[in-house]
Amino acid sequence: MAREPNLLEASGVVRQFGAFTAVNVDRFDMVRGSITSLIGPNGAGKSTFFNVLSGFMPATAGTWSFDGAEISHLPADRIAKRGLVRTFQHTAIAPRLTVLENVMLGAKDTPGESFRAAVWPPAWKRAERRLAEQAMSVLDRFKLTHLHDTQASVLSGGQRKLLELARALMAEPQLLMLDEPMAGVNPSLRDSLLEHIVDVNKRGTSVLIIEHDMELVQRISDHVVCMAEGRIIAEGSAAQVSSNPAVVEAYLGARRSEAQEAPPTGQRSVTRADPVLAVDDMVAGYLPGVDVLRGCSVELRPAEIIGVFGPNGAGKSTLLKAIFGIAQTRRGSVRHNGDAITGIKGHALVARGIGYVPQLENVFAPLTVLENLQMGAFLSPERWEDGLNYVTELFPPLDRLGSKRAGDLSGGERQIVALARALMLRPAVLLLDEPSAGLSPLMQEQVFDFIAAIRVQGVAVLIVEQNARRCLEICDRGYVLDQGLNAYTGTGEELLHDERVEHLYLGVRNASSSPPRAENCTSSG
Amino acid sequence: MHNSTRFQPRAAVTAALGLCLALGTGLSTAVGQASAGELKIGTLLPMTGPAAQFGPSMLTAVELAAKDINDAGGILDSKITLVNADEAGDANIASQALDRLLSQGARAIMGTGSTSVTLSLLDKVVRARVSMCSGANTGPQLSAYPNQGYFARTSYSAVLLGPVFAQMAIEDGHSKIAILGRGDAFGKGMSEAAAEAFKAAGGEVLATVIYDPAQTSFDSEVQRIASLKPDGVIVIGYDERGKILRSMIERGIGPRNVGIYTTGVLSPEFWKSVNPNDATVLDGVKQAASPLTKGNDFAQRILAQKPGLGTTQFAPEQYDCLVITALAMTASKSTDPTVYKDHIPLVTKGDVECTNYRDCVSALGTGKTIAYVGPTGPTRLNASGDPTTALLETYAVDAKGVSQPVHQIQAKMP
Amino acid sequence: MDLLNLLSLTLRAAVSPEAAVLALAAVGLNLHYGHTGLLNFGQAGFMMMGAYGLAIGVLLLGLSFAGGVVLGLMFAVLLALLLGVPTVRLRADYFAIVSLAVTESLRLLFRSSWMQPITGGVQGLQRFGDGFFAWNPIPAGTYELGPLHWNEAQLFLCIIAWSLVVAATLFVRILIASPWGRVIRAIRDNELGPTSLGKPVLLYKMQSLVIGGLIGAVAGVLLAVNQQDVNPETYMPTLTFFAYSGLVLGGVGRTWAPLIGVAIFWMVIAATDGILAAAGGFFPWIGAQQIGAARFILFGIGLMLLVIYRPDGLFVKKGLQRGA
Amino acid sequence: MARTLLALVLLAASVMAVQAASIGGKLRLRSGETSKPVAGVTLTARSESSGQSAQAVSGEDGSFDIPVPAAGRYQVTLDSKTLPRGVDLPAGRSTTLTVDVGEGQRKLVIFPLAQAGAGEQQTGPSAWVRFLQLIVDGTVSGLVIAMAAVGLSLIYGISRIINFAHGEFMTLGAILAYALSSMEGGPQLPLVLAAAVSLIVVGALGGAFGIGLVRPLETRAKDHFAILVFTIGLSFAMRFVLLAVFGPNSYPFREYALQEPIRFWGLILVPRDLTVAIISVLILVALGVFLLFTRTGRAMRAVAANPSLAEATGIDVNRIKRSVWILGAGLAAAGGVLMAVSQQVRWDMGYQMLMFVFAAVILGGIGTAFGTIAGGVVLGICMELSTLVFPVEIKTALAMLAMSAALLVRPQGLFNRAQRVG
Repeated sequence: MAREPNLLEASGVVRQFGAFTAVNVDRFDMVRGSITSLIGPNGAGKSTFFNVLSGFMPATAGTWSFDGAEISHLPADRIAKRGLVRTFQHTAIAPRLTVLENVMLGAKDTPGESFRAAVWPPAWKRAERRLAEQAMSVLDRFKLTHLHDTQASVLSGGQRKLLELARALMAEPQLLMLDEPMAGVNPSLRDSLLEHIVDVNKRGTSVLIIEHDMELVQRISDHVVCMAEGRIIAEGSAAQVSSNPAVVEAYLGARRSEAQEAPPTGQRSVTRADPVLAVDDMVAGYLPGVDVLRGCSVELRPAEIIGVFGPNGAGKSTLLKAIFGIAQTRRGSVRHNGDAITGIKGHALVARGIGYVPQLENVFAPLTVLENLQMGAFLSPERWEDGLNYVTELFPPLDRLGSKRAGDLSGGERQIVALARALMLRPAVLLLDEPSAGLSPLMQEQVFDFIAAIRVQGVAVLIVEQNARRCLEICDRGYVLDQGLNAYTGTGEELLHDERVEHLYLGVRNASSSPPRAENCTSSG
Repeated sequence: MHNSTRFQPRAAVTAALGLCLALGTGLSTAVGQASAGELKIGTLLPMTGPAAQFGPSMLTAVELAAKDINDAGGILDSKITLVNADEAGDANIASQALDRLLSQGARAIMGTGSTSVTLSLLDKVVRARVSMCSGANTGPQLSAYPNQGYFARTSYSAVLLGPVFAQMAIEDGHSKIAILGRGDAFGKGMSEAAAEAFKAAGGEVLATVIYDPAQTSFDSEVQRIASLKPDGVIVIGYDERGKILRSMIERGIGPRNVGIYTTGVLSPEFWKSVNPNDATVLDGVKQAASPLTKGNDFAQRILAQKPGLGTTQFAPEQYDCLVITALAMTASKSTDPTVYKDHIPLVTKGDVECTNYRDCVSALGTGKTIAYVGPTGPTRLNASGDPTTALLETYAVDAKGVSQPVHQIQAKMP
Repeated sequence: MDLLNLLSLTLRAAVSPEAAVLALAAVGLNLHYGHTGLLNFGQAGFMMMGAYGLAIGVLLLGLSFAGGVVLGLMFAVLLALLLGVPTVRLRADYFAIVSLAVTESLRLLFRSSWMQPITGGVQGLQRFGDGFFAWNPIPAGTYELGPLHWNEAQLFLCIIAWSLVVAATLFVRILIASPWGRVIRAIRDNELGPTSLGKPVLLYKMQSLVIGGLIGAVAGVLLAVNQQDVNPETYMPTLTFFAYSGLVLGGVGRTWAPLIGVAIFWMVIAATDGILAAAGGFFPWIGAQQIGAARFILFGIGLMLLVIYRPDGLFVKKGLQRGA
Repeated sequence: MARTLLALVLLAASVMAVQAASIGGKLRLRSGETSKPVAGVTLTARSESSGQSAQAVSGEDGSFDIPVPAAGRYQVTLDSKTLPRGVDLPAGRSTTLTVDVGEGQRKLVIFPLAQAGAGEQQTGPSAWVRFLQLIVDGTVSGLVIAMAAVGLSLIYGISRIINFAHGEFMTLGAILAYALSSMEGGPQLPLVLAAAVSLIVVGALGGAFGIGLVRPLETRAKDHFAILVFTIGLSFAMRFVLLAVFGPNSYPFREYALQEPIRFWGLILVPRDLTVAIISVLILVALGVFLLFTRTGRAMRAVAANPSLAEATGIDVNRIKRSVWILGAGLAAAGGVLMAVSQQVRWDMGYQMLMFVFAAVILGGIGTAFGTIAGGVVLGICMELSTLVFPVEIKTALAMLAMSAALLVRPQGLFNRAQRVG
């Protein structure tokens, strides 16, 4: 009986967090034997969809089947047993086991793993030796053999990804689901990781990847599915999807027709005043030994709007988190009005008049909206009244949200509350991490108009933003990061019409794979 | 499991080796050989743990007894030195402490403070062939234990003391009583014995409520008894009785309108734990216990020996334990437990009655058999070390909170 | 109390049956927490099940000694299911207080007069160990080894107890070295990994809880036989804390930690008791009460220092390389 | 086996006075609160073996004494004709009683008398009143448990640490208050003042402990096991220092010692328990207001919800954590004082309360102050209500088992929002 053409079929899959709908996919099919990539801007619900399919997160509604059998009711380990093995963005390896043991863990139906057999060593000694040899050969393929006897905890970020992939292969899965396999992997390892994925596919394992690096997606994917705001907005070959206007808009924001385009404000003579915030050659990261930022420098002058762009994993968010002491700054310095503030505690920065709105979990869920705003004015309660009027005037919807629990708000409402909270004390410097994520187009307009407005009051704003196009319209200057380094910089106007920005996001790139230097930027229309 | 961590086997092995070497060399001398003229007596009493409030009173009694015995010339011309250990109300710790006392050459063990700890040690005591005597264990379970004479107790078994409460209630003409007992060997045994005796005499026991000693509040139990409107209430417990009596008096089961009968002699300050502002609060509460005013008013001597003692509960009984053991050694002219253990019951039921160690020793000197009657009163221990008779005194608390003796009651067992 | 006597006392404590009982309980805990990550604070409950199973089996049901032991082990399995099914998926510290509270409530039930006909209530049950001592091949008499001396019954019990400890340690070592053990240790480090590879994590955790519980039950049987008495006051949470202290002293997760750690821990407890009692003589103003309390104060402070400066056992300078 | 022993011995343990054998007792007529002696009633004792009988008449104080020639079994009958008018044995009591008299023993017997037709005294309060009474008592003890548990829950909220020494903070608070207010030779301060001082001292100690010892441990030890064992060690150390210093006995406070109970709708409530309940409610409401409406209170809830965001909002997270430790320890001391007022001060009172605190925290949901308070009160009420069906002795055990059953239904606690505790 010819096997089903589709290995994985899902219909009507919904997942909600309170009022916020993270995933709402009507139909999703994955062809057997293919490499399918799942792309989309941050917060599009890719990871949530991934977790629901693999059984690690219960769905609010919907059914999906694997290799013909319905699995939506099965727990995660039973789904994995059927051959659907997934990896994790932050690698779920066992640090206190050796590398070899980690790989051997992957094998299916190992004789010694049932308790009855475990008690009688002869029952599994021989099989264990064969398993070890098999594991060693997998390690050879991944060039980790020399580390087989060391504890997995000593591996670097990239090596951990390789180990997790090797372990997944030991289970000989029918479908391998990879959650951002390339995130945090240094370039030298990326290509070998890529080859392994392709090699696995050749040996008959279908692969579903969540990945941001468009260049990789185009190189290896047979089929690409793009998600935005929980829905699938485009499907097809890599070329079709990357040129699909809906996808480009999801990534870069709507390309405004000429008329709508506001006169670029960027043309004001760039005042050479001292920078209010200067980041110099910063190296930062979270896990020991894994540097996300590998030497990035940014300057922000008073009453200036600076945008920081680049594909996901380029280190945009890490830059803001490093400034605010949430990520570890390992080298380089940060100056505010000339004084060094590297590594200073967050609350001290707020006292110096620097506001910050993180990308995720940027509201206090159990507290009401009003209480969230009061937290914004924590340092000087006497300015509470003035601050409240200021933000409600900026964001009228705040009035009716007053007593609601922040946790029950929709994505857009949360974003507004987070922004308002950071503005309560009218900070001189504002760091915004993807302020437009999850907002309706109308709301996005409002946010960008508002950012342009406060700039006039002398506030310096540093924005990390996916919605590159719309953001560039109001930016004086923009920095484009790629793999933790400054790729190139330019005024808002230059970058708005620069092909490279689009290519960087959507991976359509000319021959050389290294990021283009500022000097050879093409000026094609 | 090849863990490549920095485990230093060398350090572990050298430490263990060093210890063995130190012990191996030159340790052939017999352990704890008592030098001539010094007789070691071990005490295993509850200095910590749930029964911690009785430890100091019992230890002081043993110290007082040792002083009296040494003043009277000691035992077979060697002086008693005490070796103390804490049983902490924990079987493991008590067992380890008992090992220490035995290794230090204790010829007799005074303790323990609770029936459950004694039960957990008896097997070891019998196998180690050492004599143990407790003034606080009242659990009936101990009578049935085949202790081959190595265990004796001067505290009255619940079976003996329980009916005395029934009699006190009957004498006051009560026909419907309730009993509130602590949920341990002491409380349960006494409650059941009292209830049986009262029913046998034709009375009606409205309720026997057993409470959990670790309980923090007793209001609902007292309320249940109050609602049954008894003529009299028997309360069997330790120092939580302060809370219980307060709760009873507040709920109208006061000492005047409803008879209150409780165990042990309440210390002169006990009323403070019921109502620190009113000394007359316990006026009329009746108790039954070993006589305190036997000649030298034993409680004052204990308090003189160690001022600031919270209670003198079980002090008379523990005092008699040591004296009886000493007399048994003197009578059997040997400090070897296997020999003197059989004399322990005999020295309490001989012909000549004597009330202190000095007189008893001189009586023994003239070849007569003696019946020692100490502050606990006559005990006449039987073969399994239980007192068979009890000369009890009933007391009533006066207006100043001091327990005045009323009359004596002779309780007998076969 | 001269020094040699003190040393002989500590050595005697180190090899005493009480130490063996605690060591065996610690072996169970090492499997629970050291290898599986199950923070079980109810090991005293498992010991109680073993002990009461034996006593009830022999005294009430007239079973042989072996029959009583089997009943005790069955009780322990029942407790593991009662405790494990609802709570084994809880976070570690949550599981700790739930296991502590459930076993404490069982202890209070066993102590109540409501269950007195079965469990003997407060006074517990006595005289059920003769079947064990009947198997004693050693002829009567006292046996000397340096300063230590036992009678035939004590010697037999010591030998059986410590050989059980060694057997249990080796059994756990074999288990942990097996593929089953590999999955268990992976669960300890990060549950998501094994789940994503198709391993039924809850089943493994339940199996580990049952095995560790059975080892605890055997420890309970030994404790009961050593005292020929079973009563609820023995199985308070302090028993579990003592076992954990020994385990932490030896280094959680090490194969021989339970044996070495508990032996040293019990020696320290014995030594402090001896030293303090001796010191009592020199400082007359310290009452016996203070001496009794001093020992536990030292135990508490020792535990605090141990956890700060030697989180991975007395013999390891720096900690195990903690995984991210 | 124990039971048979008891019966055998009791038959023999007939309690006897020092003189010749006799059968005696005291006849009293009980009406309402008081009871009067009944004189002039003749009782006869007839020996079963020898058939001889002897008579006696009850004297002025109602007591009678029938001399009996020898030990043995006797039938004692009360001649109901000689009873005064309107006085009779209660329904269902026969006029004869068989007793065994031991050698030279004065055997006591009882003949309860009641006003004829007075019928049984009114029985105890109706089931409904008793049910209500249990709920009242349960609420009082529940509030004390809530006071004890809320501090632990707050500290867990911001530091994910279950502080096993929480009980000892309670005991310390109670002992300090006792030393300042009621101990002889102490400053004899009014209790409220003494309690306030003890709260401040214990709170400061909690703050020092939270920052001085716990924070370095948090950074050093990756997992929480080390910190849990640390608090167990601290619990042992503190508890036995208190024993060494304060001694093993328990003492009540001078004030609120013994009071006339208030009676309404047939319920009985001692003013002391009422004050304890009212103070607890006041403190818990004040805590609620503080957490909901004050700046620092909200900051505490913010830090508990998301520490890194709180830092980025301008809240000095470490300072807030320290103030939560201070607040938690202060609440523990307050719980200790209130517990000591309703019961007594003892060296291990806090340790004994720990089990109830854990049960309340798990029932209500750990980490949320409101969930824990509700959990405590529900636990207190369930414990008291269980005495309707089960014996009093196991109400503690039942409370704990109910708690673990609740976990089956809602692992994160009854009143807590669904959050991942698995």
